[in-house]
Amino acid sequence: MSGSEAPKGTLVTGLIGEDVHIAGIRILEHALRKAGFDVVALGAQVSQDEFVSAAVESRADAILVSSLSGHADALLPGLREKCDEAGLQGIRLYLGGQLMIGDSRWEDVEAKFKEAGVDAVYPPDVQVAQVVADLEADFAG
Amino acid sequence: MSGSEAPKGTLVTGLIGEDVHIAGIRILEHALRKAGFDVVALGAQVSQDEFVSAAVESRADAILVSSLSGHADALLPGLREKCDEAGLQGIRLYLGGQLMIGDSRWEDVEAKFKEAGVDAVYPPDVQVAQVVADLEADFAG
Amino acid sequence: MAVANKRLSDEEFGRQREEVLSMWHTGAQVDFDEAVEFNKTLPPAKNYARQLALAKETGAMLTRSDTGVPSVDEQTEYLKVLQEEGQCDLFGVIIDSLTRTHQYQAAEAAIEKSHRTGEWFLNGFPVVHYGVATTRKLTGAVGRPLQIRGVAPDWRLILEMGLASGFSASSGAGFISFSQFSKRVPLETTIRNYQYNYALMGRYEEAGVPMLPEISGGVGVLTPNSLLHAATVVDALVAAEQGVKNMSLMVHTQGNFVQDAAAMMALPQVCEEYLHQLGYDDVTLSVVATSWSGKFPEDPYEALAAICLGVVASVVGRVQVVHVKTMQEAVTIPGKEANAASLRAGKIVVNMVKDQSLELDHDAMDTEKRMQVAETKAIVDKVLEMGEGDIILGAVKATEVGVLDQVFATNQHVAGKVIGVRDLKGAVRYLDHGSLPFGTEILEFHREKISERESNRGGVVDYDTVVQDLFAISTGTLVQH
Amino acid sequence: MAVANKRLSDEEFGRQREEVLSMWHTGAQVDFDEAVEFNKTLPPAKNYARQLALAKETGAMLTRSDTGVPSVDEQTEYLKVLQEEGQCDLFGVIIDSLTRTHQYQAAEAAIEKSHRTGEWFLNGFPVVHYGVATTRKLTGAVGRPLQIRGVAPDWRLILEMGLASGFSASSGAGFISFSQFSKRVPLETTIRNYQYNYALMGRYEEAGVPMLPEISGGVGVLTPNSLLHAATVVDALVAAEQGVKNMSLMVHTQGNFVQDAAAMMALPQVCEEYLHQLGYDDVTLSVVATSWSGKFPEDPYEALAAICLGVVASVVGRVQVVHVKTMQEAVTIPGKEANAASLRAGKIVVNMVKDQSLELDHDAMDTEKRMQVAETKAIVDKVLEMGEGDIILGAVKATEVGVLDQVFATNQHVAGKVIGVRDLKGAVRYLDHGSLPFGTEILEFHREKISERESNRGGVVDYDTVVQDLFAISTGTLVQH
Ligand code: B12
Ligand code: B12
Repeated sequence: MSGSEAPKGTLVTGLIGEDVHIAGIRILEHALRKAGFDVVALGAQVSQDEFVSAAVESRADAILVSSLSGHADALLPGLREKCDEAGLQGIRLYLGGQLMIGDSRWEDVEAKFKEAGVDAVYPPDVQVAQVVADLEADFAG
Repeated sequence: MSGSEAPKGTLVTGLIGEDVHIAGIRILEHALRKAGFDVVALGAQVSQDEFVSAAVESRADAILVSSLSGHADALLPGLREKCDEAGLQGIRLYLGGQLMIGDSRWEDVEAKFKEAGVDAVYPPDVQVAQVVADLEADFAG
Repeated sequence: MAVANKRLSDEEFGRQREEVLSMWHTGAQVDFDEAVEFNKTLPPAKNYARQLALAKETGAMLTRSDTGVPSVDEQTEYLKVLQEEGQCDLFGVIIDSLTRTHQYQAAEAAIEKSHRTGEWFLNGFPVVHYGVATTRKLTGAVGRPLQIRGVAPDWRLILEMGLASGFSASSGAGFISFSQFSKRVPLETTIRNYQYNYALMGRYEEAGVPMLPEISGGVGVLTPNSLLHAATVVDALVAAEQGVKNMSLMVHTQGNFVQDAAAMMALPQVCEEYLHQLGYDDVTLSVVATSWSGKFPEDPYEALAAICLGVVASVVGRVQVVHVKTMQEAVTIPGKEANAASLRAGKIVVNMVKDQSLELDHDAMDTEKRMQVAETKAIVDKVLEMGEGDIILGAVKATEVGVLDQVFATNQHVAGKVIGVRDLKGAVRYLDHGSLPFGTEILEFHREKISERESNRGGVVDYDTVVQDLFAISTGTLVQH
Repeated sequence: MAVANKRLSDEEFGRQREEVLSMWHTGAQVDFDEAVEFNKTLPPAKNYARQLALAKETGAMLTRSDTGVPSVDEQTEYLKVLQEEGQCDLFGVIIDSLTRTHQYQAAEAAIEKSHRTGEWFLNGFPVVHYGVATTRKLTGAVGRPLQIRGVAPDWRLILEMGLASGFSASSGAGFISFSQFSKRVPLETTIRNYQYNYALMGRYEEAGVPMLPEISGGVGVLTPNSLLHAATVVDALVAAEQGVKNMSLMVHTQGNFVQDAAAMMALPQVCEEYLHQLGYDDVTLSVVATSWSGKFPEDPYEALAAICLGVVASVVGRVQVVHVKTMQEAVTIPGKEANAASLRAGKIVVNMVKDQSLELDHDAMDTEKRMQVAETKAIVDKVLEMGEGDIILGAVKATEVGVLDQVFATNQHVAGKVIGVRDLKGAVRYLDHGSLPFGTEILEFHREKISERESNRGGVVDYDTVVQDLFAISTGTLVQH
């Protein structure tokens, strides 16, 4: 994956659970494709199992989970374990959106999801360009 | 002062010190005149001495001091004493407007000015009709 | 079985009803006749449709605030604070999205966890969980009409529960719940479910209790108005056939005053025309305008300012209901004080603008209205044509080929070819009209408007511009040049 | 000695200057040549006139916030917070009203007491007390232009101190300081003092440092616009004669969008005409619109909404500067955070409305502008006639007979016959035009507008209505029917 034409990596994207806030993840997908990634976009309302099997099928390098409805706390834990079970050890997990209801401190939110096995957690005011840059850095070389 | 045509009382009104916020006191004067009081309106920027001598000259029953600039604290104390010196013992003193700078509790503000000899202190959200009713009650009979 | 726009027979309705009420154990608490009697004990001041009809008559503009929290005590407290400190005229109670997607067990767990920890783990009020008796206590706590809010492909049990519990209006509609709130459910299914919802309201109506659906054609995220209007008309016709006599049509403010206000005038006009054309002559339409529905600025004061501007447009548009979001919209489910404060701000804007009967530049307004009406008719006429006069049959076919479409849809069956973008003045235009049946006048109008922005920026308007536009307002401006 | 509109000779100016600078001991710190040099070291980004000229060229709209607290450290902190958290473009620093009325001793005592107790006992920043060196530290703390603010019959020492200390603009004008900020001082005196102020600015201008007066014709408390416009033109002509080349004209928003926006367009137009007519052809005019200037709602969110509406009107009126009051205006001298928050709200409104080049109903705007221009000309023409071409001689005579007048004036020499009242749409009209030289077209226009309100309420509009109108907005509506 280092040639200039080859994709920079394969990413599975989607909104977890019952979530329908699709605009944010749609434009991320657009930006990531433009930056040279292969994106398997699962869209709204994706279950953990769907994320995992899409990642297996596409031999994905990472899963990008979006969650805005405030239920990430209930819907995300367990995903890392399911990945491990499916043989996706070490696959990078990214999480972003408006994760929790109530005004918890960002550090606490971040820590909570990192503990659940997410590699990088993003707040809602992150710039699209920042996400792309981070992913490029993570998959450099 | 009990006949229906006789004035209900004579009131001296004005803004104390350097104050120019004249709208409030102007409409109070209008309402008080309409309610049957004699009003000696001194207008803006009235000194303590001017209040006192106008009250002496007009044999006033009360002085209504308005203050909005926030300097009542510096400008009002001493007025009661000047009244006493001028032979106006027991003349009723009313004070209203936006008296203090900063958000002091109303009870403290009221207490402070009552201590300085004011009989009744009014907050800025008082209704014109309320002021008239209070004065009518105070001068009934 | 193809769904057609025909009144549900009593048998069919009764059959579905049994199924619906057995979805969760609390369904058994709903007794239609008892519910009608209960609703009749409520004063007209608490009936949504009656208050809106009155507002239409007198020119009043009512404010509405939507809230939804998992605890019934807390939800009651919210409503009381909104009524007392927010002078709120109409209450929306949002149902959590787990309940909406029939995840009753998960919702129950989240309620239990919320109660136990004192924190909230559910994004709305789980009406099904609480059931009729408890929810009646909630609705009894305030003296003004309540609406049960949320959109879901299958909203039937929630609606049964809500109407039996003192709510007299409901959000949701068949097309939006298909296109924006589900992923694989086909349009036939959501429309069939909404036929049931409208039929239920129609039966309350016949029993002497007017019940009002608030119909939205989609979401106001960078979406040209006619796309939303057309879908709204579809649902209005479905509702009318099921006996609904009072409907509120929703316009999503998107930031350009002229466009927003014009939408508030164009939508009821065109909807009225179609109702009339298809023989539904006794329907009372009202209009509700929502607050800004894109991404909000994080700063609460900026958010409040944006909300106030939406209210200005709504008053210019002479709507009956102004929906007021809160200054914490970008951040979280709002607290009750922030909610009441936002409502007070909204109310003074309503009063100040209404008092002066503000009118915008007539030419701009006329053009905008005319175009929205023409575009909407182009779509709806085509839908009717495809359905040979049946709006539902037409809608199903039209959706397949993208004659009915949505921007940023969630459902895989939506063509999703339409793309919206702002013009130089921030009005939303068709960057790509996909398969919409538009003639050259319409297409040239949009092309022209977009090219004004292009000339101004000296560069092309494309999908990257769309991405910029999605952040409008949240980054401090309406149009990035 | 009658004051005429003639440039002050260097001798006369020098004589007065000595007197002025010896009013308080800090006056000795002012050295004109040194002050000019100091001002020249400042970047153009800090010069008020240059920034406004630029805004006029580019169509930018700048925000200004006014603050004034007795401690220099705290005042510095305020400005920094406004710049950083409020994105404030221009700073007004309000001078306390004890200093303004030359009560330097009392001010000193209040400063001392404020420092000692940590509470504030002074309603502004006492620039004279702090002197040049300290004040330069204050003005040096921010990177944008500063204006020294306040109105007083004798503002000369404050102005000397301010301009020497890094301020490049000043509020105040001869007529307003006479009519609204003094009680017995005759107009001749305030005008003479303002001739000095303008002459001082003119001399800075000649020395290469543009200094800008912000001219207001009165206060926006239920006052018909033409009354304010006329007084503004008077002062503009006085300033021009003394060599001022950049002026900002103030419009007070009073709640009716059409009237407010029309005022922002009518005032510079009519002022420009008179400047031209009297041979002052090289003056650059800009317009500043203030926030609502009547009694505010106590609730900070309602207050913020009212402020935002004023900003909408100001952007429609295409002004260069939007003055943004704060959500605490009804309550107290605002805290810096509330101030910055209000500014952020103001800024997003500027951006959102400016982006869409909003235009109101052209007919209504045209009529309103035309009437304001006609009324203003009727007054100013008469003033010039009475002065046989000399605006000052005319103004003095006109004031005596009420051809120049004010509503709720503080000065005993003001006729005070004019009464303003709101019409059905909340625009301020002449209920009584006193001795203003108006023809029948104008009088009928106002009568007509007022009678619309009368028909609507089915009752007479009189002084009791004026009283109601004084509470407009603070009670939640613009017009009480
Ligand atoms: C538009 C909107 C909707 C629309 C969505 C339309 C659509 N087709 O997308 C509709 C109306 C459908 C909707 C519905 C609901 N919504 Co909503 N909605 C919003 C709103 C106003 C804006 C969201 C948006 O479009 N943002 C624009 C995009 C571009 O930004 P973004 O999504 O944040 O994405 C960016 C980043 O977050 C990040 N990102 C996002 N995902 C990921 C993933 C990864 C891996 C990474 C790296 C980055 C990343 O990158 C993006 C680019 O910068 C927000 C409030 C706000 N933020 O202003 C509420 C909000 C998200 N909604 C909320 C709620 C509660 C709901 C509802 C439950 C109830 C309701 N209000 O009706 C339903 C949920 C239904 C469901 N089943 O999910 C709450 C969530 C509460 C919480 N999290 O604490 C919010 C915060 C509003 C509020 N204050 O109450 N909503
Ligand atoms: C309009 C106004 C002005 C106008 C006044 C025009 C005029 N001709 O009257 C102008 C522009 C001149 C002005 C100037 C200043 N103002 Co000013 N002004 C206001 C404002 C916006 C409204 C006041 C008003 O007209 N109210 C309407 C009338 C009808 O109400 P009212 O005066 O409150 O009167 C009612 C009651 O208070 C009561 N009442 C009043 N007096 C009395 C007396 C008695 C005996 C009784 C019983 C009742 C009573 O009855 C009335 C009817 O209900 C207020 C803020 C606000 N409240 O919204 C600031 C405000 C009063 N001003 C303030 C300040 C600081 C100033 C200035 C020093 C600086 C400045 N901002 O420019 C200068 C002062 C100059 C001076 N030497 O006094 C501050 C005062 C701070 C404080 N007290 O803590 C305020 C609160 C604004 C603020 N938040 O900073 N101002």
